[in-house]
Amino acid sequence: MTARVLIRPKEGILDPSGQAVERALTSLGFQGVSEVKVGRLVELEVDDPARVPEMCERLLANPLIEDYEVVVLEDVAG
Amino acid sequence: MTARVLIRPKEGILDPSGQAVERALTSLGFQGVSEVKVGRLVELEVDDPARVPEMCERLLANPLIEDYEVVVLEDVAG
Amino acid sequence: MTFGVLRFPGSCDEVDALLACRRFADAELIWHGDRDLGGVDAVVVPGGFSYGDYLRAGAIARFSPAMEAVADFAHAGGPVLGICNGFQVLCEAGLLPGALLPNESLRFVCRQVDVEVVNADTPFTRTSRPGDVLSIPVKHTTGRYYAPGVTLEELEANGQVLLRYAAGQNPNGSLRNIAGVCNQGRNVMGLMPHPEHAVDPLTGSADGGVLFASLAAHVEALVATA
Amino acid sequence: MSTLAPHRELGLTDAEYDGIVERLGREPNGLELAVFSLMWSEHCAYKHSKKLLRELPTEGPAVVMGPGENAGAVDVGDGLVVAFKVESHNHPSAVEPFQGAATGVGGILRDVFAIGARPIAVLDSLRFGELDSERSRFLFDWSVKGIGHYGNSIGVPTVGGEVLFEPSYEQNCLVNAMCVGLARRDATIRSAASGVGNLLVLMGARTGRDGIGGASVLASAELSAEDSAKRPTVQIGDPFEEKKLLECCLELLDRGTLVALQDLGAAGLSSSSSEMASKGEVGLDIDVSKVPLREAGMEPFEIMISESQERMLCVIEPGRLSELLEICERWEVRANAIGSVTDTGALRVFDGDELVGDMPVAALVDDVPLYDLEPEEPTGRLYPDPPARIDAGAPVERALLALLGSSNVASKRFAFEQYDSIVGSRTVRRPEAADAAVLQLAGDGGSGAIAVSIDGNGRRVAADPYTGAVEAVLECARNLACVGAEPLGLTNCLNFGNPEKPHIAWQLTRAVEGLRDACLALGVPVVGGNVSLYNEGAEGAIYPTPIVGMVGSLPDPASTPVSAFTEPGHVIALVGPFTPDLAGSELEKLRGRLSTGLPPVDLAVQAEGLAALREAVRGGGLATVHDVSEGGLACALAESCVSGRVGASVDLSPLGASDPNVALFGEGPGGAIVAGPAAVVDRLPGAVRLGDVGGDHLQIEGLLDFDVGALAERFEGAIPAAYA
Ligand SMILES: Nc1ncnc2c1ncn2[C@@H]1O[C@H](COP(=O)(O)OP(=O)(O)O)[C@@H](O)[C@H]1O
Ligand SMILES: [Mg+2]
Repeated sequence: MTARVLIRPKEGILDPSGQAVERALTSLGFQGVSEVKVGRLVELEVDDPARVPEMCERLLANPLIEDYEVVVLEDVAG
Repeated sequence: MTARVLIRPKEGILDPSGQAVERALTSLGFQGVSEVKVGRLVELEVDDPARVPEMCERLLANPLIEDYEVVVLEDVAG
Repeated sequence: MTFGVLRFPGSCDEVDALLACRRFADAELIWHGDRDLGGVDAVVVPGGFSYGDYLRAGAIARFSPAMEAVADFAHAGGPVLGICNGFQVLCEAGLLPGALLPNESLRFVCRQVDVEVVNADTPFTRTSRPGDVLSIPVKHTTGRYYAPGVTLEELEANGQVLLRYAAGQNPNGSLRNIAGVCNQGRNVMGLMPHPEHAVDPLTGSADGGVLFASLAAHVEALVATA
Repeated sequence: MSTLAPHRELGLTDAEYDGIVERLGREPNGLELAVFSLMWSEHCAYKHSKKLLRELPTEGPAVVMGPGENAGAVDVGDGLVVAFKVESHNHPSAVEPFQGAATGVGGILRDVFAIGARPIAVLDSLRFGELDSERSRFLFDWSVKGIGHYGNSIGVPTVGGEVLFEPSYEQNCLVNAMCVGLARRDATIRSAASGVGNLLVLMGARTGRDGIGGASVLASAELSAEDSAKRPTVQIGDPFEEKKLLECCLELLDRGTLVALQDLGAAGLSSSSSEMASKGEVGLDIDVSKVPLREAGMEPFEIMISESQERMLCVIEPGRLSELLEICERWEVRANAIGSVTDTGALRVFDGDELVGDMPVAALVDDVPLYDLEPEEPTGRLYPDPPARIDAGAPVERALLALLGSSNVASKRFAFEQYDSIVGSRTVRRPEAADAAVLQLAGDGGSGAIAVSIDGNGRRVAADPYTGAVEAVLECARNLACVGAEPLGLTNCLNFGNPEKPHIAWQLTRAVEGLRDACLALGVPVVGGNVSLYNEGAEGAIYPTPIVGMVGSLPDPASTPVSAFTEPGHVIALVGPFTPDLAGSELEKLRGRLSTGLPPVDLAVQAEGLAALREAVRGGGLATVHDVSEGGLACALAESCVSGRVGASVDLSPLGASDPNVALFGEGPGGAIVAGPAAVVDRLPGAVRLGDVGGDHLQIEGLLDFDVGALAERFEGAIPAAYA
């Protein structure tokens, strides 16, 4: 099965990438853009999706600075 | 509205991060993990979600080496 | 007194660290796959890009067999110094508080900076005095020190902030200009500047020698009182 | 591949195709055609430049390896050799600057460790359009990030380089990278395959469809609107993989496990294997089914020409395979025996048991069609004048500020701070500290140090290809002399337009003559180099841009002067045969003109001047030495003030120039400013005393008076401002 992990910077921690993207979008002329956040995406095939949260805790995310969200996709065959 | 952009290395393009994570997960004892891909996640508030693909083409993704997917979330209030 | 310098796949500054240590004591390299630290008296976790720094700086190296041994060594009170990538590894391993985030500039920065000794009463700084200014280079992309507000207060209160960037010289946006911290037990320290690249005036400065000299003095003193 | 004349699609002419048929004695199959098209491309075969390059002097007492090996090497004494080479990655960088520049660095590093040398320094030479162009800002920014990414991650310091901005590079930027390595003389290895029955082992990354067609399509054709169609061929660099590969190869060499070693570059397995076979005058059998793949369903021809990065090929005796595999495993490096050395003189490609290609090695490598250039001196102007930025009548104060703030003269700190310049503990002079980077060898068992520099000024070569090329060599040698180093060898990269055009052929021919004459005059051998042709965009060819890299040695790194003025009271003087002129200068460019022709250079006088400067530096006691280059004497003085954050008072009247603009901003080879105690400076033969260091202003008697802080703001702020 395919698991998708969305990892984003924790609320309240300075996210210079997000800010830079927001500035760049605005200066490219895109109006009405705000709250840009840049994070990481990890996608993987796993036999046992129940173990993905543990993978996140141990390796994929650093809980001090990042939040994560696991989405299990039914064999989307990425 | 909140737009979520998932950016991943194009099929066939070398993904060194994905390889490194795959090896690390395996050596941590997680069995049955494969096809790990590491990409980027961009989330933003936009007035006009129809313009997000254009933002991807011009800035958020590098169309030479990355594919992107846009998901519009109805005011999930990130 | 013998320093052990870890070597991960992707380490870059391990030989520099080894040579810097050897100016003050014996030193040897420790292979990442070895669980046995070979009886060294102090461990240096060096700079570089362990495992390519893919995913997150230091995230993968912390799981190596040698790092498990280093954690045991640290828990038993052994002195451990993490430099740059080594600092990141020690934070990821939970041996030091906080985390290193991408520089505010989002760029790699290689620059000689002044850092001020905040606490000279530790195994890493004992040959310096509070307020001493050391000229040491930084070179990193992920060096912005972060810890939650309460943690920062605790660090300050406990004297765990050992080094601060001099006014106007913070190269990465670290909170409270923090350049180096230690754990509560004061036997584990991490810093972003590279003291191993500041041990010879010919290559820029010898101010970084303070850290190695302090560690050597610390271990000698332990041996003397043992 | 289309069925209509596929050889043409692959860039081969009809006559070349007939040549292949003749050499094979039959029609080539698809795989063979693909391999030939790459091996006979400009990039691999140097078909338009090989004859010309034979003119360059390649011999000298210090030469250990000359052109032909993966990198050149010179003896630096104490049983040590220094290997070095420069290479271009222009077209990949124009398409994808981050990966293009990164893989450029990765490629040149492999060339150096392929001969058994540990890379100890990288330098880069970059050319872009003007920084007011968004595209150029993007290309510069991401090329620098890419170079830093690779060099920093692999732990090789980037110690120097140069970057210039001219409209002619707007479409076709230049990204040249140079690597310098160090080896024990007895530990170097060559790439000649030998020993029938020995095994061919592929090490490193798995093979994907990276850069397929890259060598023939990306590197040897003009960039055009169809570039987007070539996009999927972008190669991705993985410095972590290369770091492991590097350490692994050096350990294998240290243990004497290998017979021969070769990197995989352009045209991948095809060129590396056939070149190894050609050098050893043997044949090779390769089984593509043994090559580990990253992607399913790759065709044999794709495996043969893939340009996947971070791979090396070696030859070993069969009995040592297990030893090799063990060492590779320890470094987590993949290794697979994929073939063997034969006495057939042919490169035979198998897919399992099936023979899918059989080509004489000589036809692939040695017996390649070479073309004579048809040079013709142009009658008209080739390049438009650059846009004017200041009036010809502008006061000298304005001119100085404009020059210091112009992207060519302004500080490149923005770039070099993104590079680790100190890892390895050899760097005694970092970027901007001196005119050349200085690397000590004490920790490697050597005495003294080496100095390295990379230089070239395409605009001056455009004005006068012969003299411009001479000046590139002189500039590089002068940068070495400023730190007291004597050149041991030279590498170069010839970045030019389409050589089939007569005026480009003329530029190339004249430039090579200039390089040759300058090398002969200085007694510096050319030990390697690279040629990048067809650098053209919709607006025409780039400025002809020969880039020169040099390695020199010096006895005592501790006494190396710096570019900065260091101490109030030091006396300032100008040394060397320097005749300033505005032709081809930065001031002329800002005024919106490009001259035709440069003042002639007396090479014998220049060679003497360089030797004298070197001896003066080696004599000791000089605190400051800085060469006069872009922006002339006034800019050189301003740079030394800004670097040292100290002023200077000088009087240029002893130089006797009648036009103050020429005295202040005129350019030309041969000049350097020096500063130190009066007793030291006054002793220098031919030194013209100009004034002293002190105060916080740069005062040029009767002409200029500026606060050093204001100069610093211009000099240091200009490039960051383009990104604000
Ligand atoms: N692209 C670059 N990469 C690294 N260092 C650079 C780069 N461009 C300039 N530098 C450094 O900046 C300093 C000044 O550069 P430049 O003005 O081009 O020197 P020069 O006039 O002697 O050729 C040198 O130390 C050079 O190595
Ligand atoms: Mg110069």
